[in-house]
Amino acid sequence: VHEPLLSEKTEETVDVRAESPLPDDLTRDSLTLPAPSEPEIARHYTRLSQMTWSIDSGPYPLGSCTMKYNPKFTEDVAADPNAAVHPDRSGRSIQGTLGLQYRLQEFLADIGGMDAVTLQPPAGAAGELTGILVAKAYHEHHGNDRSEVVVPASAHGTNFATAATAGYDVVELPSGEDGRVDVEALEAAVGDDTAALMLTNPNTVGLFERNITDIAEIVHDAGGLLYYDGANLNALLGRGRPGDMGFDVMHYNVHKTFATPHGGGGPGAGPVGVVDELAEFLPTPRVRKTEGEGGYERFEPDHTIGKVHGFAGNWLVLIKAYAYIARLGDEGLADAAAKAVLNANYLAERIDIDVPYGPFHHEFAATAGDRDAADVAKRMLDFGVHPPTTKWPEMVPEAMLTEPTEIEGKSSLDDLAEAFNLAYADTDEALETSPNRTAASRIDQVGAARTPRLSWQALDDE
Amino acid sequence: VHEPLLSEKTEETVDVRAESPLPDDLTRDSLTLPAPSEPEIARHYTRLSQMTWSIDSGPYPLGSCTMKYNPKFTEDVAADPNAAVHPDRSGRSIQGTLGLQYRLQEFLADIGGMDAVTLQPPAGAAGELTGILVAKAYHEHHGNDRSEVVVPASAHGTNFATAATAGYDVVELPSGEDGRVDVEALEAAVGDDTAALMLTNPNTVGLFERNITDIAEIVHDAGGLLYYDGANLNALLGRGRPGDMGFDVMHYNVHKTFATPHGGGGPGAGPVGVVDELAEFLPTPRVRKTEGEGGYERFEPDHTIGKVHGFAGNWLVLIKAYAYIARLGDEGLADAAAKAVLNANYLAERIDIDVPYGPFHHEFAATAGDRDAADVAKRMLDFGVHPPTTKWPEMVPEAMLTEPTEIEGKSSLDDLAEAFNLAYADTDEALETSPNRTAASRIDQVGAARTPRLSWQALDDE
Amino acid sequence: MSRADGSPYAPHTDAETAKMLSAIGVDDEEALFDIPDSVAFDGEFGIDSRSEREIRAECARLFDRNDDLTEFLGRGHYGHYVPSVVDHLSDRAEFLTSYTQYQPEISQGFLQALFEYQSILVELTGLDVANCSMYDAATALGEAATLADRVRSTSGDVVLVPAQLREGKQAVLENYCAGAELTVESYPMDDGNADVDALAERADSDVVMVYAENPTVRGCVEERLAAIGEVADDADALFALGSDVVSLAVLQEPASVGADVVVGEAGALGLPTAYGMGLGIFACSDDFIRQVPGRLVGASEERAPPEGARDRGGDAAESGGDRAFTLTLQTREQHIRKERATSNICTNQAWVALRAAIHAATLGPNGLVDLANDCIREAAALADAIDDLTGAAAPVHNRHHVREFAVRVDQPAAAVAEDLEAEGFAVHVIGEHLLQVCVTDLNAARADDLVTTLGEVI
Amino acid sequence: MSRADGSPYAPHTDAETAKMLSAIGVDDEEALFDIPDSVAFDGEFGIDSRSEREIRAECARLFDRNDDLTEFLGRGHYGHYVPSVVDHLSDRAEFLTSYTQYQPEISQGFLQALFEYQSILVELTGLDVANCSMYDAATALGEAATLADRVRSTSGDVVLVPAQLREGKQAVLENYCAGAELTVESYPMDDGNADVDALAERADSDVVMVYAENPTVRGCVEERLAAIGEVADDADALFALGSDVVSLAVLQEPASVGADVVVGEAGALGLPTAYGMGLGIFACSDDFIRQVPGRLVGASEERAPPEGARDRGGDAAESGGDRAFTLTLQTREQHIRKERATSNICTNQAWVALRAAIHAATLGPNGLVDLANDCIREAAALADAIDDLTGAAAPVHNRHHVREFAVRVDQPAAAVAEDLEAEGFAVHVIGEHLLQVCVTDLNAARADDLVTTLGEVI
Repeated sequence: VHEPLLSEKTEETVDVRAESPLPDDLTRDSLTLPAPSEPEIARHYTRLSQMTWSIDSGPYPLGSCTMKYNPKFTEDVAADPNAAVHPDRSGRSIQGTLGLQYRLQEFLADIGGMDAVTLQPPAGAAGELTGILVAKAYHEHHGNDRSEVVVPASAHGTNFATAATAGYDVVELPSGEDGRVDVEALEAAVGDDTAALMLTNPNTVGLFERNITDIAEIVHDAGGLLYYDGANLNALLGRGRPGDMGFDVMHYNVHKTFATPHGGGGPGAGPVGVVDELAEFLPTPRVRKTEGEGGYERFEPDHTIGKVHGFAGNWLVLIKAYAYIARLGDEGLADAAAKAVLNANYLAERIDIDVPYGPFHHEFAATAGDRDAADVAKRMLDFGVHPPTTKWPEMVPEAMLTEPTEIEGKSSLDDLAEAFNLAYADTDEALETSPNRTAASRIDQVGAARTPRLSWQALDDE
Repeated sequence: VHEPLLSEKTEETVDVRAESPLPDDLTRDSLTLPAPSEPEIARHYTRLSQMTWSIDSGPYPLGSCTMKYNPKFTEDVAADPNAAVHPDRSGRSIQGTLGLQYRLQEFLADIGGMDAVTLQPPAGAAGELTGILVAKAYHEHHGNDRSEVVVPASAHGTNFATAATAGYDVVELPSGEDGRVDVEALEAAVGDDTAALMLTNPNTVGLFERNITDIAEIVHDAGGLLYYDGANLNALLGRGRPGDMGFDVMHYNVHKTFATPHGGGGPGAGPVGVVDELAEFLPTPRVRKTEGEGGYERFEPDHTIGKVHGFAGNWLVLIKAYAYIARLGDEGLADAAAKAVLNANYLAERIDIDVPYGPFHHEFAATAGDRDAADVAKRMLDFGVHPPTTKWPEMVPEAMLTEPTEIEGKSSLDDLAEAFNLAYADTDEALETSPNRTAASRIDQVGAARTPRLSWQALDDE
Repeated sequence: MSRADGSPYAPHTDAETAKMLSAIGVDDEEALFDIPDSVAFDGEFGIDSRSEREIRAECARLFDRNDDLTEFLGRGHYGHYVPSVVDHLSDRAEFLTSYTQYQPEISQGFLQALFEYQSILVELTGLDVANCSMYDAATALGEAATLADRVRSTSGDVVLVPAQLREGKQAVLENYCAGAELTVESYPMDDGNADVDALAERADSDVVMVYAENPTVRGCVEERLAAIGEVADDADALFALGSDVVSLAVLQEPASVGADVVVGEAGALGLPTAYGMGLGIFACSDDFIRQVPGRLVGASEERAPPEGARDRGGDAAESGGDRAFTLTLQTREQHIRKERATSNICTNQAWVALRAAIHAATLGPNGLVDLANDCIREAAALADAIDDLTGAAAPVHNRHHVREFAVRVDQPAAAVAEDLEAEGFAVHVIGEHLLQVCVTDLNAARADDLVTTLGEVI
Repeated sequence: MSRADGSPYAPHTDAETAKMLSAIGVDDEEALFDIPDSVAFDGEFGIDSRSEREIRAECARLFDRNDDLTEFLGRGHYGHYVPSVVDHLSDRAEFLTSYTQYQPEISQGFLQALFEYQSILVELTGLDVANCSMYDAATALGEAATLADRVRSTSGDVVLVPAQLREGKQAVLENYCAGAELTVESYPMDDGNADVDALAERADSDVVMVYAENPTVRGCVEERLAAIGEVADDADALFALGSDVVSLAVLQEPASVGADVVVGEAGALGLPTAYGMGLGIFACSDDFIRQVPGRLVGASEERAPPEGARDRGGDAAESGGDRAFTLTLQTREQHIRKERATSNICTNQAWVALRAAIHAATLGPNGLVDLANDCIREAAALADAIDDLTGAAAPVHNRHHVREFAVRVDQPAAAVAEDLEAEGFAVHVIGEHLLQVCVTDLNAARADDLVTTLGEVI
């Protein structure tokens, strides 16, 4: 199975200057690009699509990625031609768009237990950055010069990178023996320099931070803020709200929790919710109801951090999130969390691989022990499923971080468990030489990085 | 590669009477059907789709089927919510729909050289039946009781079946040595009983009936009508019109000539065009311009045959045909024919298999000689292409009737030729045991017909 | 562009065209056409090529000329909400742009989908066999008559149909019957149902088929189906029952009342309102399995691969003996049997059948039964509300109704319908003082408005 | 239903749930939650579950409240006609519903598509490397500044940007710069272009990056790019050039004028007008290959399969050594390098990049150049027509323009814009007496109407 590059099929070179309305010194000389016909394009991308695993292909239990079914109707809602407006339109001329923004802000605030929400951040990491910038603006506004953000060792790598991007020093907090935050270590770590603690809850092995109230108190007492990483919010829908746990600021991953499609890497959206005290620092503009008229208007928060996206973020994605939340409603949201947790626990029960920590919620980190987790994963590909996230988090040796989500049924989980068990029990040789039943066999990733070839031009140069 | 039946995944039984608003004696007892969730449905049909060859998968050179690329934008045109109207709407309230019907009638009349067109027949065979019923009504109206329809031996089986369905006896006309109509045999075959001669031109091995003027004269002189089977119209677009050749009535296969998608077997549409003398017999209603107002109205032809479809035919398909014709315009239509003929001739040149008749146009019938054409076709599947139509028409021994259409480029045709040549040159054993690289290996079709199992209920009963 | 103006879907560059012409040995494409000058076309159609953007805009403008009415229309063509997933899955190019499954080894997916569609119809009808589609209910009825003609050795040639029958359906039936030299006759109705006594009186040895509908064209549930079946049986005639895919979920199972053939519409699932485009049901008992018109998908097996096949690699080399699907009993069909075929149909409504099957799957049996029950309840409620108006009575027939019912108005029905249209509602006119109104999930929310408006215009 | 009300996308029947609970050894789902009572939520959000039909209707009603204006709006977000094939192919579930390609063996298709997207950007920019997307032009610019901070060993911390810059873009840049302790300063403009002399004067060793745009936010073609590049070079600062994917097809190739980094928008291809949703370009020279933010797809090979692998069957067993694609240079990224990553970005705009690549393929180089030239010609024509009006002058800057240009009006610009809006047109207000107007293939047919209306309201 192999599809030639578009450039290998047909290329044309255009003499740009021949018909340019511009003087020659302002134009390029020529442009060379593929020039396929529409039938060729249709076949090219149809074939490429068939060489791509997706949630509509089968189980996709990537821990911490929350790959769940993306309801088709949300696509149709987002494709409404009346929604296709320019961001510089006057607020009065796009009351529908502002209205939906407002409603989604409200939904998210309710679900997170937050007081105010911005929809602007275009992805989860952008949401993190927004949240930390808001925290920073808050501290600066109150004359506090704080230089550190505390991050548990088991946290998503993005937390570290985000804190650094915002200009903070990162203080890494070792995990406790039970896989959760070590409260004593936390007490030692926080202080006058602490701007915030970034926390995922349930954490990255699915454990709820039982001492969350103590944690919040410690951070708050030190003058810091508590940041909630929304990556694992799916486990808490309707069961617990970050705002009720003492979190001051959080982001939502709509492509995880609210089932917007991940598109092979994006676009996502990372709305940020905050408690009242932080609302005046949120990005501009926000949307509120007008007084009295039943309309909506944009406004600039008093001490806004400015902007984190050139316009209004990934709006088409946000529409889908709205439609999803409206479809589920209170009961559906709570049931999604319940079934996600049920599925993770059932699958863990069914596999022959140790799961060191518990009680976990929506995901668990099995340990492949003396097997190479990445090799086990490759062998799983041969059994027609997508494997879990491997070798992370590091607190679990040869981790296989698994999150089936609520969309798998019992028989699907049984099949998935069988794939785990067959792969785990296979010979070393079989593991190392797998996969064999996939479109491509094992790919040399070391070589790819050693000699980067990042374009067809680079291939031509060889 | 195997996907369970929906019924094997999940079934539920409903007690219909439990909540019925009807008395028990008017209802059924229970209903048992699959009850999959939407994610399960999405995966089921996504997998099934991936086990299905299509024009977007690669070459599909089925002779006489004219499988060409279906432009995607035509789908969007047909999906216009304003086009979704009920057929019993008053004409005055659906001027847009009537307007498009009218325009398409005009397009088709121009292209075929016909005077009047009905869009009602829902497929090519329905168009044939409509055309023959119109011819019959014409003869009856003029007091002629004619009992026979003449059909060349090389014609599509549908012609024979259609004539029989309309109540005619079929007179089969043997082919001449050059593969065309034997004019002397035709003279002998037609007479007072001849209602019509049904002709495909170019015929089913791609040969133009050079004596078409003589043929028309012979049929007309005998008082018969000349019917044009539109299956091969793609070869003539902008190059020749049935109306100019003496044909009195014709059908158009919009899913062949005008690139509407074939949908795995349908829906198609088979509009029928006629010369003036036959217009008053066309199905009701037709659409015409209103006098003076720039509007459109339905009307019933004076001596209409009535209806051939319960409503207005496969309207969504017809919209796509309109969009396709408008996209190509005069030059595009003529070029489609030119490239279709070019491709057929080039491919025939490139394959190592004899092509007994010529000069052919958009399709050719190669002869596999002492190889089994069906086996060669199966082996071609292993080389990633769809094979041609095999073992038909019968005038060519072990025929491989091949129609690449205009959408294949040179390199695609070269690949296709290679598949022909590799398969044709392979061993008997390789042919008989092929295909081997497909989702399923050779399927037992004899067994399927001997013991019909036509539903999952039938499988359960085993 | 190095590609001359022409078909945007032909990929040939001028250089490629030249190479291909040279390989063939001719100077230009014209040389490949063997059309005598006397009949060659050198005129113009006058059709200007437009861009897809322009055509989309043009058609959007045109369809925008259709008035935006809330339709309370049915009589054989029904609008129900079609879940988005139906569009998204059926629009996958592999389904939409494939041909009939002549090479089953690379068409297993569509074949299985059609097999599943057939199975759903088998469950709904209780009959043994369902084909994988006819064009619509009307043509399916026509084919039922020709089947009756083939399988019934009665001396006669009469097809009996209800006096209340959709006009278009009757017209289509008559065309099929004319070819088979059958005569269509109507039997009388009794308050919206078949007048079974009158039918029994008429049904003699002339009759090859008795056709009844449940629900009828006026939406009435037919209450004496078994009796109709007996009448047909006694006359040695085929009993053909017309229904639709939603009603079948709750009404008496056709097999249980003696139906030999079930025809009707399945487009109420999967198809949006489509100007009458349909999906014809054709189901029958095993007795007629080799007389069925249209295509049938059957289960079969892969042939066991011989030794050595594995050396050529590929998935299939591993298997053999696995269940697989294929078009079957093709000797009934016109491409093999020519004028002795069971029908001339080849291209059918396969893709619409796929859509209906997907829609049925989204509903499941519960959802389908709920939908049918809603059709019954909503019709009763709307009829009640209209009946409360002065100058209108509904339902005209004292029967249970599915989706639709007749309404008697004191004023001329055509004028009332015209007034309603001016107010944004479309209803049927079926008699001088008779309207027909159809309510489904798509328009139920506007039912109160219809009643209010009707009250104002009568 | 035997499935309790809950998520419609969780397939569990009650019976299955019971079996699963039993296998785990708990009585109910609640027992699996380890949330202390003190922080457990037992309230309600008050969100009623609605059917998909209801939600579609609700949102359609809501969006219908948006006025139907013809937009002559640009300034970084552009509407061009997106061919249908882009929707149909990119909406295929395999593309739309896949995750980042962590398992390349089953993600070759999307990886290849992104590799091709990168290649198109390499061709358009002339630079060696393009990543497979940033969020938008503004965040890409922010990332360019942090890259400059990492790779330039100047003593300073100043990022120089044009005085005329989209406000949102400047605000985003400032947020990225604040984290890196960089300062953003503006250099003056000279009739819509950079004032290169003033820029040269300002550019000293404090400067880590000089940013220029071509075209500028006011649509002006920047005429002295090479000179700006030299200024940056002389200051040992990074030269970052902003552009958009359509303009790049005809304007000077960034590599040829010394650009070190190209940022900008590629969403003008593939994305419809989407309330500002974008597709950030990030391209640079090989020198910075290990400093690039975001994901990179590289070509590699399949490892040769060992003997014996064939026994396990499958396609892949036959191959080995074939070209294959994979995400690469991941040690730059946050999930490996944490706080020392080149950026915190992970989820990007991959699917939008796919759409842009498909759109580019439908155009080919000829179509893309034609589109860009039309943007230039239409802008000139519209400016001319507006200039003919009494009370308006256009273009304000005596430069060549792409798509858009500033218009000076005698009356207050805000009032003029409001009047235009009332007549169905949207334009930008960029100064007390300054409007900005953007013309593309989507609104060009209404350009004459805009001129007429503008003439009436001023």
